Amino acid sequence: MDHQFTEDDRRFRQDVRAWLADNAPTEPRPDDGPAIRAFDLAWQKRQYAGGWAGVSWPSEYGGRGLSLIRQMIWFEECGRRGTPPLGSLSVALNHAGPTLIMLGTEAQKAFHLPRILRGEDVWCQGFSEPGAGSDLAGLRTRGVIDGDHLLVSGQKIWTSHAHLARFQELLVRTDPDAPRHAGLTWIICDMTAPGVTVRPIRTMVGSHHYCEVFYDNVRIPLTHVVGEVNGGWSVAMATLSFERGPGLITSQMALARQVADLIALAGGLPDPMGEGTMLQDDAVRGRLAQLNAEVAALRSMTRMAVSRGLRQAAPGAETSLPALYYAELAQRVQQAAIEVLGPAILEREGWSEAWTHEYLRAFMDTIAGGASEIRRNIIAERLLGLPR
Amino acid sequence: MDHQFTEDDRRFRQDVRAWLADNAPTEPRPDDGPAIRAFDLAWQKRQYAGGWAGVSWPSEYGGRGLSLIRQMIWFEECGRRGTPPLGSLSVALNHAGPTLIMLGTEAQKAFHLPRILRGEDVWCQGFSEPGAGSDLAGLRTRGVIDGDHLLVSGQKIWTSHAHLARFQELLVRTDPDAPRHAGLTWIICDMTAPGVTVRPIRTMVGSHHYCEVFYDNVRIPLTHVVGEVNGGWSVAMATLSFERGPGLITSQMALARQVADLIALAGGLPDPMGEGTMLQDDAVRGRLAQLNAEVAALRSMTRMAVSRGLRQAAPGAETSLPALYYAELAQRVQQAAIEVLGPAILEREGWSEAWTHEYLRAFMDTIAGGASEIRRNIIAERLLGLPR
Amino acid sequence: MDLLPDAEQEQIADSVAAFLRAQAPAARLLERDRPHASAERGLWPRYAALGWFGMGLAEDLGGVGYGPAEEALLYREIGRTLASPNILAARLAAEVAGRTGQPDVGQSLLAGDITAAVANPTGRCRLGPRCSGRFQVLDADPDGRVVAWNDDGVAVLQLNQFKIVRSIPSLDAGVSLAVGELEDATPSAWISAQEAPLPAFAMVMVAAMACGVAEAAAASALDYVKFRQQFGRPIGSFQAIKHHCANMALANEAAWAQTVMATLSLDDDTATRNFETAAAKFVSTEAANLCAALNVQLHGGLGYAAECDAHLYVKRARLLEQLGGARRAHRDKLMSFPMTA
Amino acid sequence: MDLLPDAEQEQIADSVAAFLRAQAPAARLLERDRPHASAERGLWPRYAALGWFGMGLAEDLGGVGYGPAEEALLYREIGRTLASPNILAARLAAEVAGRTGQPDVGQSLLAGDITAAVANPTGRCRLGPRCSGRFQVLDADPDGRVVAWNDDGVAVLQLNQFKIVRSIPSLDAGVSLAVGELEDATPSAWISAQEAPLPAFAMVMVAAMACGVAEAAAASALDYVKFRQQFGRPIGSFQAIKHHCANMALANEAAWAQTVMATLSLDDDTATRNFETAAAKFVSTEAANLCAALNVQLHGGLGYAAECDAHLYVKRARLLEQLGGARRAHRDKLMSFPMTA
Repeated sequence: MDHQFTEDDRRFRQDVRAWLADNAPTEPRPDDGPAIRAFDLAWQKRQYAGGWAGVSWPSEYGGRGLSLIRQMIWFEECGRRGTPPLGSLSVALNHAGPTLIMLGTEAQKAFHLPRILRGEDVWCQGFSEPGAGSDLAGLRTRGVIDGDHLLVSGQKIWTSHAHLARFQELLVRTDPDAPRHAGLTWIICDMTAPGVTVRPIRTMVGSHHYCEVFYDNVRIPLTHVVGEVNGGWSVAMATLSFERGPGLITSQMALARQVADLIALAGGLPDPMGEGTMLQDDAVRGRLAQLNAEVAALRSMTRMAVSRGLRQAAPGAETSLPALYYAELAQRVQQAAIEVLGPAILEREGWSEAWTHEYLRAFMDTIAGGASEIRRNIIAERLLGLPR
Repeated sequence: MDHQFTEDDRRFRQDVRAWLADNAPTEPRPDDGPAIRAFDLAWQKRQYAGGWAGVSWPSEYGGRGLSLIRQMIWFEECGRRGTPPLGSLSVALNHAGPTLIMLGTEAQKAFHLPRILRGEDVWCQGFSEPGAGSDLAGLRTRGVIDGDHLLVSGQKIWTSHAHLARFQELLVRTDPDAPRHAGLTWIICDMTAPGVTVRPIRTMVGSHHYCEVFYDNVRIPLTHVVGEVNGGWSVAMATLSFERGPGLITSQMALARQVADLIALAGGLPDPMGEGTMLQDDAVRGRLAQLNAEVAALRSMTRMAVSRGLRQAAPGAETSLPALYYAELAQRVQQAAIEVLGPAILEREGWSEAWTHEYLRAFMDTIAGGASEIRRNIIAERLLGLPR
Repeated sequence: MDLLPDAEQEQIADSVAAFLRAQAPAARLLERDRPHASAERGLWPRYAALGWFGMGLAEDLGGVGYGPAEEALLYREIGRTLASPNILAARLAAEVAGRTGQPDVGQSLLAGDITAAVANPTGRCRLGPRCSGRFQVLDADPDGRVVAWNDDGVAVLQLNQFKIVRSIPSLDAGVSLAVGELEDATPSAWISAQEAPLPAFAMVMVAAMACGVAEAAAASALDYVKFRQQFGRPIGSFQAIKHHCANMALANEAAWAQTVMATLSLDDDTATRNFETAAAKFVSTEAANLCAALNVQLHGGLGYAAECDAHLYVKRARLLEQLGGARRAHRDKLMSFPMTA
Repeated sequence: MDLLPDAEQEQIADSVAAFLRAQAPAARLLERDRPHASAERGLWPRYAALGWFGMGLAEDLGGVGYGPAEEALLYREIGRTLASPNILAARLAAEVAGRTGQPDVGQSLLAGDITAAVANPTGRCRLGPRCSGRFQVLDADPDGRVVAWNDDGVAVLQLNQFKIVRSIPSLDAGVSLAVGELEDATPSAWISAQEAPLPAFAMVMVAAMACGVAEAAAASALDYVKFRQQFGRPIGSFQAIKHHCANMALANEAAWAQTVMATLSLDDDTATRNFETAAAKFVSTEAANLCAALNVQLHGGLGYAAECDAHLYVKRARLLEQLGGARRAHRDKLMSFPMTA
């Protein structure tokens, strides 16, 4: 047990910090539309040019080939600096990339990994369907083998950034007669292929985050299958477990920053009920103290996860723990923000808009990537061994 | 909609209040053992002698034959005065009495109701078994018809006050071949009958509240069956619904008093962290304000239940709402008490002991009479119509 | 003592509900990015024709002569379909006008000829014969009245008395938001809380609206979980979902029961009235926030979409929570439970 | 950076766990109404023989020379079987004796020849070269030392320096409680927090004990729900029960991860150390209270019985929560998260 970093790791952190000081974007990230893609890819390109893309990705595909700890340090420093979120590159960097590294063919890796690291492609994840959300194995989008292609027809929904994406992790049913979890295939879909139609959906925040995607006899070469045909379930499970990996660190750091910002805000806001500031209200103070303890615990949980990751080939069910803790803590932080802001939470302009935006956005945290109810089932069944 | 009482009701309340001022016990209620029974029965006898026993019970059996509103007023004034809890008479007054009034034979009513009101008998409830707690319909204590008697063998557990009781509401399986909920019979068991053995169990509070009861070929006359042989499930459901009726008012009033006491206590306790009192801590103050709002809401919920009771022949699934709200609110009040008391919660002597005692006792509230999980199932399925 | 509505009261609630479901269902707010003030405005003469603005006013003030009980039933329905909180402003302004010798103004308000808007203080404010502070005005109408209240009383003003009025995008797009400041402005009418307990009345009617929001969100969630299938069965058959629904029912029973008690306590002494109404505001806005959030959660990805009405309840619940001050503002009123008999 | 124990550390934890499971299982506390102080006392020479009191002390102080990491693993196991919190008192007293030039006393403490007891302040207290305040002494031994600490430092005293010492029935019957007062008493030894960060050390070891309590309670609940049948299947197959168990696992992961971070931060700067240890105390005692209460709830009627060990965890969790001050006491330390790298 040791929380210190090696001398080399510390030097690495200093290097990261210095580079970010000079290179992190200072212009605000756009809120909606294709400008998001341009912004996110430009920032990724800059990282690649600086030699910081894919810290723990294999060097033969453009990564740095460094340890998980260095990857963590990179994300921590990004979080500390307040660099933009992974945003539309989250699927590429946190899901697709790690999945291909572990399970992709040589050709898939050679083609996609450098493109991802160089900031050329946005990816999206085609898992959920209108009838298959929490029950992912109930999906019905069909893939029929036709020579050396798969012919895909059906519909996906709640597909984040599909309207911005060039490629998609697409999960389809290739054997309708097999049991639910069997008969699925994970394939890379080119979103520009004929037959793909994307309809962006506006969210409760007011911007466009996710989409419906329709497939009308879309032809995808079988060489784009990752893993085996009909072996897609285990590939998808690997993909989802990566989602709960180091990518959480940027969210965790952002949350810690939010609590710090809230404390600073409360220290400056006059208390309409009393003489002092909001922070002088013991109830506000106690609540923010508690949230600070909890964001610290979340940070410790992600470091515990990295510590486990150093000994494991693939992430296990424990990765659901920090993911669930983060999601619910993020919502508790928003509750506290509302208590501090008071009526200002109603105003979507000026300094309060960022809080209102985040309040609304955080509703997604307990839904996307596995509803909290499903995450609790996973913890109970896979981690604790309770009967189904 | 009217929250006022009639002139007659108000006069009734004044009479109750005046009588309680002169007659409510001032000596402390004993904590354990047979002294509890003596105390509870003596207080009930005094009520009967004063003409206050069974306010809403039929007058032909010694009650006053008044409305549910008057019964509520009686309990409210008892709560306001801080009279002792129903204690060992709770089953007799809240479960057995109402069940007999609704479903008992003339002979059963004529024998038992006056005895209950006169303070002659303690009753207990023989429902739960080692293998049948939340799953009440899974009980296995057998009742075999032998001429004009039932021969009962088996075991009950968590039977409150069985060691003090003369009679028991006993639920047994009389048809082992019938489906789970059929084949049960509700019968009045004389606890002094040969073959009944009682083992008191100490609780986490440190005193004896409930017992194991063993039945070895206990002969009970069939005339003691309430309802029909093999019709015991519906009788038991009626019994349990009464549990959530006006008897809750005394608990609700006691809880309101606890919050008031806690506010007074916090107003006098110096804050070890600051200059003022604990009540000057906004966090403590805010929490107590919230609890006061919630005990007020609980009071309103019981009045809503009485309002429904005025229009219904038998209580419905809504009665689970105030019962569950009470149980969880009681535990929240204890949490707040611990925050106010600090280390004093560890001392089971002097002024803090009542709080420590109540903290431990309140663990029972979400278990006995239906665990919170089961109560939520009942609300979801019977009140909201969700599928089983 | 009977907290349930009688037959006449049930009929009032039913007819209000039927009108709002047909004319102003919650889903009307889905079609727009910013509210169509004119569409909402178009409903005012119809509200007036139904007697809503004067429902609880005495007949000598031009009202219908019902009391707070009937009005609580009205505002609960208003909450349920997310109808305008400004209905309450008009009702308050009408009473203030009537009581301050401005019967013509009162009559115009009751008839829906002029509107009134809620002005919610955003920080420390002073209301009285002179008014100061920063306010959020809901769906401000330059020709209408503006109504502000706090614990001291109710002031009726004109929009042009507010300085630096500007429109701001609103969390709850179902109402538009204009922010303005009063600097020592003289209201066209003012009634102190001692003269008439209108601030407590306003608080409990906000609570009633919150009950309506809570119940509508819970009903929406319940409908959905009975219908939505996953793993081959309705998700409402899963125990975690059942318990969420039970929690909503529990919160809503507490909220409505307490709101009724508070409504009926408006005639009681000041301490009782202040306690009961603050308790109602607290439990009902907690219920509204809980049910609205669970309704989003239970709808899953759909619940997060603007095209689903789930978010409308989330936003309205927050608006109502902030009207007249959130929980911190009423802490002191709740320190002593009078346990009325 | 590695928050998991290495092989040697795992071996230490395993051997401590094996010893405590055999010699001092939690269930030993079931057999008595009041604790058998002599039975607990009888274990001290064995703890000493295993090197527990000196595990983290430097070798020049007579210790084994391990560090806080190994000790956190030790105290977690101590918490798991509800072994005496006074082990921590002896360890603190031994370090104070060693650092203040009393090697003989230190040696006797390390050998278990004399015991030490925790003295927990119940209100405002002053600790330093002169000590005042009211204290709860755990399992007081007239021949042993008494150790009190607060944010200022650690004081070692004798029981006879406390005035009006009397025994009081304890919420946690696993330890006896004596209440006494100090009036300007001179401790036999005193070390300020500036000289050595022992108060932070004590806080994090209390947190480690709380982690042990939490994990033992959760494990007990998990075993029970896998075994207990209702409605024809193990109750652990019901989703509400599953989610309770998941909540325990979640709280415990947060508690232990943060306790490890806090343990390792003891060498960091003061602000970091104070923040991390206060956070560990908070999340670990929350976890202990949650798991202990859920363990009772999931055991149903049995959980409420004195003969079931579920209540033991409830009571120990509260004791640990109060040691060194509950959440309010550490609010200010938590206002700034240093985000150490």
